[in-house]
Amino acid sequence: MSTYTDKIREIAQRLLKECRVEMVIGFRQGSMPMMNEPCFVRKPEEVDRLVWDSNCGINLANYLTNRKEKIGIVAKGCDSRNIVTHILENKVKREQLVIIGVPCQGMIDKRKIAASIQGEILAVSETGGQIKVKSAGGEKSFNKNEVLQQNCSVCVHRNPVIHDEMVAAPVAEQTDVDQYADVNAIEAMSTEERWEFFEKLLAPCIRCYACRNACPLCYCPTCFVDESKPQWVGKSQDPMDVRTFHFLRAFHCAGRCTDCGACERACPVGINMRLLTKKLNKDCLELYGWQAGLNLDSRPALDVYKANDPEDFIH
Amino acid sequence: MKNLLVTMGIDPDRLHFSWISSAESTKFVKVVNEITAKVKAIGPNQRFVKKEAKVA
Amino acid sequence: MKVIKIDKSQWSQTLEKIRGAYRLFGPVKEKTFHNFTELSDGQSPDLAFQNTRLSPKSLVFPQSEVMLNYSLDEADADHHVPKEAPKDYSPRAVIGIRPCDAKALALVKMNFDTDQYKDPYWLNLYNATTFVGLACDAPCGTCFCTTAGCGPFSEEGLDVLLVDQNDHYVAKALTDKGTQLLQKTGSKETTAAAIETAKIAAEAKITAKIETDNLRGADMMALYKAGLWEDISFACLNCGTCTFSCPTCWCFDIQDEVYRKKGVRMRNWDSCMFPIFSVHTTGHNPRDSKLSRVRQRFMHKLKYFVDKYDKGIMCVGCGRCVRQCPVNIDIRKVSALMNQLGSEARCAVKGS
Amino acid sequence: MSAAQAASSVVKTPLREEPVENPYLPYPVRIDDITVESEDRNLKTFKFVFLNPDDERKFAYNAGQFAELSIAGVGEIPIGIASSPVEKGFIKFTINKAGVVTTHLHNMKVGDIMGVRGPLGNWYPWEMLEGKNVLIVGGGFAFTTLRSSIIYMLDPANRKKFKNISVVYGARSPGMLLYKDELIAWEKRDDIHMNITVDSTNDPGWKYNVGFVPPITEQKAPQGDADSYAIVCGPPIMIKFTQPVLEKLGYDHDHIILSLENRMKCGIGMCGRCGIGRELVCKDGPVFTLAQVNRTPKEY
Repeated sequence: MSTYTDKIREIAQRLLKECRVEMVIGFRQGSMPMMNEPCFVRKPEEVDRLVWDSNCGINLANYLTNRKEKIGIVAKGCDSRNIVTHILENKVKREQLVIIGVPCQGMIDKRKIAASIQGEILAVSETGGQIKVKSAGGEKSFNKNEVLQQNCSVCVHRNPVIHDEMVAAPVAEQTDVDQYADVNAIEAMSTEERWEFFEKLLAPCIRCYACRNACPLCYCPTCFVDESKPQWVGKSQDPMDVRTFHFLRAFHCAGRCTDCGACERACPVGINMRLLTKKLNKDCLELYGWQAGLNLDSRPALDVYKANDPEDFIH
Repeated sequence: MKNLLVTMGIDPDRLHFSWISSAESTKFVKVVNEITAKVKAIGPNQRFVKKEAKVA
Repeated sequence: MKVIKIDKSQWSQTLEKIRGAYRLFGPVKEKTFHNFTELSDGQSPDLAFQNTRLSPKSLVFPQSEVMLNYSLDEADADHHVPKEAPKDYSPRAVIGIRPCDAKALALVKMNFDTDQYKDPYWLNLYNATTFVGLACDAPCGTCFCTTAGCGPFSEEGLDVLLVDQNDHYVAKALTDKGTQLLQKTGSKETTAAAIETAKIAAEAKITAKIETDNLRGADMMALYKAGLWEDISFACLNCGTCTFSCPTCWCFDIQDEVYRKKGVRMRNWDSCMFPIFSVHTTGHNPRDSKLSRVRQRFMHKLKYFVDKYDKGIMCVGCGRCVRQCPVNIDIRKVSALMNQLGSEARCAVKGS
Repeated sequence: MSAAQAASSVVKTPLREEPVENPYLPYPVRIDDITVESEDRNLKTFKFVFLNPDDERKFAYNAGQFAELSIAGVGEIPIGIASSPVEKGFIKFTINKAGVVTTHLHNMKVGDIMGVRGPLGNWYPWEMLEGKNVLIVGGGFAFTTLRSSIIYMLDPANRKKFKNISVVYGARSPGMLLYKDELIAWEKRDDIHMNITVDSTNDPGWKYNVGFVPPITEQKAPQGDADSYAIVCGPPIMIKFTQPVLEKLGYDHDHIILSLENRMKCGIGMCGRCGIGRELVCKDGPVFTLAQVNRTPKEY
């Protein structure tokens, strides 16, 4: 991982020195274990701030929306897919970007680790595939693959789909993963069970909108939940309003979501709202053979009409 | 859309999509009658209905 | 003031005695984290926690709260005339609130209890509540209360301080309300001697710090105009996690909701992080950038509040915002930068 | 009610009973009259009468204050009080149709019941202005609290407290001027010096000024000195360009009095959204001197 960091710094420094970009967007070391902070660097002498490890789960494409300057951006597989979506949706121009591709082997789910140790996490180090965690209860070692974010463990696009630089050779893509096991499990439930399931899932929501704001797709100037003329959704903690928010937000991501996991990662109360977006991803794949953000040449599934559309009503 | 609503626990018969041109008045009448009959058959919806806010 | 000893073997019986006169609230474990909630009959608070995920501010300031009720039915005599919503203000006791969260409520009280206006909802609940604080002997690594004008054994805002002594609790009354509560327990009196030792040990465990000493004397406009905000605010998602989890944030929104012919006026927590928080009807938004919103949050906590009340910063060092920020924006780091600038800005004024 | 609440059925005596007056409860009022003020029909003046006569006494206000107009089922909106403390038996507000609440209000009828909550905020510093020259500069529909102030100052009981009173008031066109009958009446008096202006007009019979408020102020307003104060209320752009003019005329920053606007909800300094620096526009304002505003972030 430290080689990734070195390589990112080296590329960033070169891009800034050659004035090919005005800023490089990446991560800097956070103030707590397993937390890194998205940051920008404008001067070649500041590139030592940039780091890379398995705690860079925030999707950096989120920081590109409507920016005008020339930007170098560090991108793992999912970030790169959202960059593609951003370009297709005219939120940033391809010419503005120098994409520094990072082949990714998954990001760690801090909550999984926190749940299996005593006391709080004091320090964490990573060597090879091993994560060593120091806590009040002593030291414990984890196999990285066992503590990955759930979206990373089923990810089939670890390598950037679009890049100008690469910090390392591509990693092998995972092939034998069951991407939609969780969605299938919900589909197997009865109508009643499904209603109950989501009632429980969304109950802790505090409507802080971290999920929405961490999502690179959620860039509307005024979100439907904030709209007041007319007001579509109530602003209280009423379960129906909470459900409406999550349900409609998922829809706005239909055919666009890359399952980068930023929403779930950002949620302060640990709601897996990805179950909603994943269902739509699964439908897009099964109905239209579509996965979002794989290349710049094809229009999104819900953006085109084809004569063989699987929906009856449209013919 | 229907798929996610169903996944969340909404009865599939409550939602219907149809492509009707502004000139197709008879089709519109037919479709609306069909849907109303279907929905009446399953009775009033108890879900996704906001009652008095459940707050403190 | 009264000090009593409660054997842990007698704990649940003692709680039941208190319950005879109070509705009880306390921390309860939900999945992997604790939150405050009302305790049902026979239920004890789970006191094996560092601190709760969300602050207990919702005990006196629910996230969504009905303020007024009204009828829109013209057949009703008082249609379209709002009335105060009926509430239960019978005595409550919160068992196990941390000293930092109690101090936070005391800070927030300055906003809701003013000479000119009193917020009846907040104040009635606050006044109805007896706060039994649980002294903190195992703070988090991100706790910085001792440098935020607070501490693991801080008594401000508490009515009783409860100190865990392995096989028993020592409970010290700090107010008349606290004495009244302890009288219900019937437990025997003891001395407060053990508390002081435990306090020193606990304070020594807190190593995280916030630097604030220059903030009071700093020039407000110099801090406001400083160049540091772009870097500080860059990562911010403008979500409400920090403000919603913060025990000292109190901003709210007022909304009307109508159900057929009945309606309520309610309030919901709001956040200065949200763009629509400050937007005018004309569409003009005085804080129309992420930078300006992040700056507002930190300036309010670390400068405006300091200047307005002269009671220190609007932060008790609970560390929730640090732990929960999805992008690791750390108030300790921000305060250090502001504090450093504050010393320079003050020097500049002196020199001129 | 939660299970826990239902379970704890013991009768619990309150620790203390302090009836707190609820500042969120509006006084019920009836719409007594509605006047269309402007040619575009976007401005209407509403005259309210209190349903409980005693509430009028409780609503004692000063010129420059505002109130929350409160419509059950819709919401509240902070509006400057256009009537004057010397006018009894009613209160008046002139309302621009802009947002959800004001649009709803524009569709209401005489006789409808709604609420008024206030009076809120501070007011123009009348005690300090005693014995001084007062210049009033207003633009557009922000003239409401200025009308309240002029009526207050011109009241026979009050007029002798002030020296010269001058007014510069402008609107986009003659049809957009508020309170036209009163303007014309004031124009004819010799104890107030009126300068009415419009941005432009096709009316050949227009006998007043044509031009924006700042240049008209520069040409017509009296010089400032230690005994002179200027009260400015209008759209942000007018305030911005009037400021240097007043400086040039010799008005000190602490003799220029502004009325600010910000998004508000509670109106009583609780909800936090109208804060600028350490001040809350709703409670510490809306009236500030320019000197105060200069020491505060320009977040309004």
